[in-house]
Amino acid sequence: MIALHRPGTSPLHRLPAGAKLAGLAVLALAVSLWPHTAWTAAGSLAATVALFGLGGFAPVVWARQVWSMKWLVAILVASQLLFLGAVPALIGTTRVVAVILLAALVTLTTPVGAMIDAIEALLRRVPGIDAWRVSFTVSLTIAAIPVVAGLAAQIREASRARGVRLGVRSVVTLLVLALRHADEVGDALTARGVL
Amino acid sequence: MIRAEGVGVEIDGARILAGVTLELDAPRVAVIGANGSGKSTFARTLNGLVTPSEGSLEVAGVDVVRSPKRARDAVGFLFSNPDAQILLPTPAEDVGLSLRAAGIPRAEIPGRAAEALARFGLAEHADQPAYSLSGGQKQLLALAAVIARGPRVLVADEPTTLLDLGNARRIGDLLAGSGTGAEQVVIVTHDLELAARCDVALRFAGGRLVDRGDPGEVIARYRADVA
Amino acid sequence: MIRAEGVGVEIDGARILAGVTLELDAPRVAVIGANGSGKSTFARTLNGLVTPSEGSLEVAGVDVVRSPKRARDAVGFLFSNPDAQILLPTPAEDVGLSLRAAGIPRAEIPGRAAEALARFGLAEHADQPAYSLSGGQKQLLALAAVIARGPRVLVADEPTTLLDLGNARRIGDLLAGSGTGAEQVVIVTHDLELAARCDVALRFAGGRLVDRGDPGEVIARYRADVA
Amino acid sequence: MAASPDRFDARDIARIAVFAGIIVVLGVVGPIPVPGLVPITAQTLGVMLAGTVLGWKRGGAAVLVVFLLVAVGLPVLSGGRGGLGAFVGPTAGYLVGWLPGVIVIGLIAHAGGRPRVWRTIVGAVVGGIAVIYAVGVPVQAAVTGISVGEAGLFSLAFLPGDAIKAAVAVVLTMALARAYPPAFPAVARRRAVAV
Ligand SMILES: Nc1ncnc2c1ncn2[C@@H]1O[C@H](COP(=O)(O)OP(=O)(O)OP(=O)(O)O)[C@@H](O)[C@H]1O
Ligand SMILES: Nc1ncnc2c1ncn2[C@@H]1O[C@H](COP(=O)(O)OP(=O)(O)OP(=O)(O)O)[C@@H](O)[C@H]1O
Ligand SMILES: O=C(O)CCCC[C@@H]1SC[C@@H]2NC(=O)N[C@@H]21
Ligand SMILES: [Mg+2]
Ligand SMILES: [Mg+2]
Repeated sequence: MIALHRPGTSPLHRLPAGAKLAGLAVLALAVSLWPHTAWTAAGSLAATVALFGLGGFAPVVWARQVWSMKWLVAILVASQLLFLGAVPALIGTTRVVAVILLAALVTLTTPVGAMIDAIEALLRRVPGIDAWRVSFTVSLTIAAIPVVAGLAAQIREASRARGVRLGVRSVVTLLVLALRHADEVGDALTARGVL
Repeated sequence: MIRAEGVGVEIDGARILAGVTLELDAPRVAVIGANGSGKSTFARTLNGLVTPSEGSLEVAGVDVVRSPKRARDAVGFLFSNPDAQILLPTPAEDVGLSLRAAGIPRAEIPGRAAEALARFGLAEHADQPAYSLSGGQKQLLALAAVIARGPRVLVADEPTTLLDLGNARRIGDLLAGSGTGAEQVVIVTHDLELAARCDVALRFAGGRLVDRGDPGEVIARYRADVA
Repeated sequence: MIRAEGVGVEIDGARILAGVTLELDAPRVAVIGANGSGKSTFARTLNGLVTPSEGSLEVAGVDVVRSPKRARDAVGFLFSNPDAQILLPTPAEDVGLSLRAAGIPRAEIPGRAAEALARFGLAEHADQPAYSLSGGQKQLLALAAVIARGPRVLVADEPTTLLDLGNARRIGDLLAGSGTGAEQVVIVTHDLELAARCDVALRFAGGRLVDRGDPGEVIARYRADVA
Repeated sequence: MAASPDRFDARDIARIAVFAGIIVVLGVVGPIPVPGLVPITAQTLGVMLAGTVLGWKRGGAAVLVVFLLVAVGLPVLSGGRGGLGAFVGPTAGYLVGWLPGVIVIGLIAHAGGRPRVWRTIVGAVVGGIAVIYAVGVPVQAAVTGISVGEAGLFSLAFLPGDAIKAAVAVVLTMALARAYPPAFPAVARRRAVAV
């Protein structure tokens, strides 16, 4: 699986993941709750776009993010135009887009491993939670995804080879195979003394 | 009858098979070679699961590149992992699925399925959940389901990996004998004893057909190369 | 050293293993027998994956019934399906997991993992996604991960099923040789050539230990019974 | 994942990881690519199945693991989306609603041991539709600034698809109970898997 992270050496890339998560929380809340005028809304979007520059990204990167939200933006605008009027629609849409872009920027500049570590560190402060087990389960899942995808591909191939169409029934076959795989993995975890 | 002319396969820009040219009418064909040498890929082209990116390929009189659907009707395929091939919850349903695809009228299916299972010694397991069959029984079921459609050519990709001596011999006898009803059987296998029972052997290495001929001789050369 | 005294296993009221009594100190033990004869179940009792419902069992000086956790530390287990055994996304992480379970300090893990992978020729694949390894490489990785914990006894359940001649020989050499560092290796296998390379062979049938002794002789009697 | 006396064992963790994998894979194999504010996705089918098959605890854990995968920046949502942006946009409520949704499904569907048709139906409809909308609609309203009633109108677009998914989830769950009885905890407790 290709992570959404984009490697780089910018100041944003070098910032610890925990700091970025905290910064995102603060900024997202501020942008969301601030009683915006058209100007402050546009200002927050402009600032966000400037942060992409600080991350060493060409404008095409954030432009692509916005483009991937095109339907979302269209419907945001349409619904707010319909129910709220032109200026609020503009302000609301700008604000939402800015927050989403901010969040995407954190994801773009932070490797999956660093993010897992940051979340593990965060969870370690929560009493009653075994942070290692949580992050271990996440890693186990990352390893399981291609296996499950492989099982789905096998089923597709087998039905093609046999000249049959299963439709949604193939999900039962997938569940059986995947759960048996899970039980084998459970045995391996036990055998290896991991849990 | 298999006729390949410069068949090559490229997946995601990676060359997996190249320049396979052959003409085979031997009834039993063994395919051997190292892990990753392209055996399964070659086997898959035979019934249109993988489309050659170049060359021409004809199996049982069907042009596989042009009519992959017709090729799949004529060519049965047995996967090495029977779990992946058993698609429905019970043996009876699973064989019934093949019979339906072969156009057998609904009313006849239960009876025909029971017959097919009985031929493979699975009569008493017809309604048992398929997952609980033993490895050997699963492999037999997978074979029963493929044969139920009456394919003219049967391709089996490592059909005996999980089997004990007795079951391996049983499946081997079926494939190498005439019990399958297919005109031609292609067996991909690491089991060189099974390969030795075929009429001709092909050996792949690095995506190319590097040896072919009498199974005993092809196997001896393979053993020598590995040692 | 394995010492079993009247070991039996019952699951869901079904008797799967019965009256297994033996004392083994041969360094290499082969376990053979038909599909469903109880080989895997026996192998699983050895490291506490399955708890005997009766009898006593001691492996490497650990009472498996009373201290299954200590038994698992002393006994490594290699499954036939490497996909189920490779738990983490990359080889380095996966071997690291075993090292962590063995109590190696965090800081030493990356170095020790790299070493372990290098020993099995996987150095350059350390950070490649594990699912993209070939079958043989996966099996080598699974073995590396098991051995990383330094088990005194190693149990391998059909470790060569998906492998070609070369890879099977490589894994076989490792298991039958001293490359694993284990005092005792138990190999469950349908590959009778591999079984023949052990010091002693056990044969199971219908959940009972029916034959034991010199591998050549045990295999010959097995072949005769099947034919 | 809490360190309670009945904490998850190796087999539970393996099933949680693999089921999270199934939810992810369903985002790839079965999405109905209707461009819109919130994608119509087969992943909600996976969420329903996590509840009916694994029960509230392990099903809930599987959904939480999917959230973590999203948060660390893996493209595990339908259409290859992911990253922190999924938690801050107008669709975030639907996504977050998966958690209470799967818990309610599990509680209802597993109320009496073996899976039963009617209980599974009620669970899938109440947990898989009502609860998810109950979180998704207000969040959509809050983020976009329209009223809850207006946001509710938008959610109607998913209703046909979700109703079909609920029906499919019920059929698949019953088929799985027949095809692989150890899938269900009540049965699995007594019986290990034959390999
Ligand atoms: N879809 C694919 N994408 C990329 N590479 C592939 C794909 N399928 C196969 N390969 C590669 O092509 C090569 C040949 O694969 P193939 O499965 O045909 O080998 P094989 O001879 O059947 O091996 P084995 O004995 O292990 O089954 C391998 O190196 C494999 O990694
Ligand atoms: N958890 C279980 N519940 C019920 N039956 C089981 C279970 N595990 C194994 N069995 C049954 O016990 C018997 C012995 O199984 P086992 O896996 O030990 O055989 P095996 O000798 O390893 O066979 P193979 O060569 O096919 O791997 C089989 O009939 C199997 O169906
Ligand atoms: O992919 C995401 O960002 C989360 C999607 C949430 C999808 C919601 S859940 C209820 C409704 N039914 C669908 O098929 N899609 C939406
Ligand atoms: Mg192959
Ligand atoms: Mg076995």
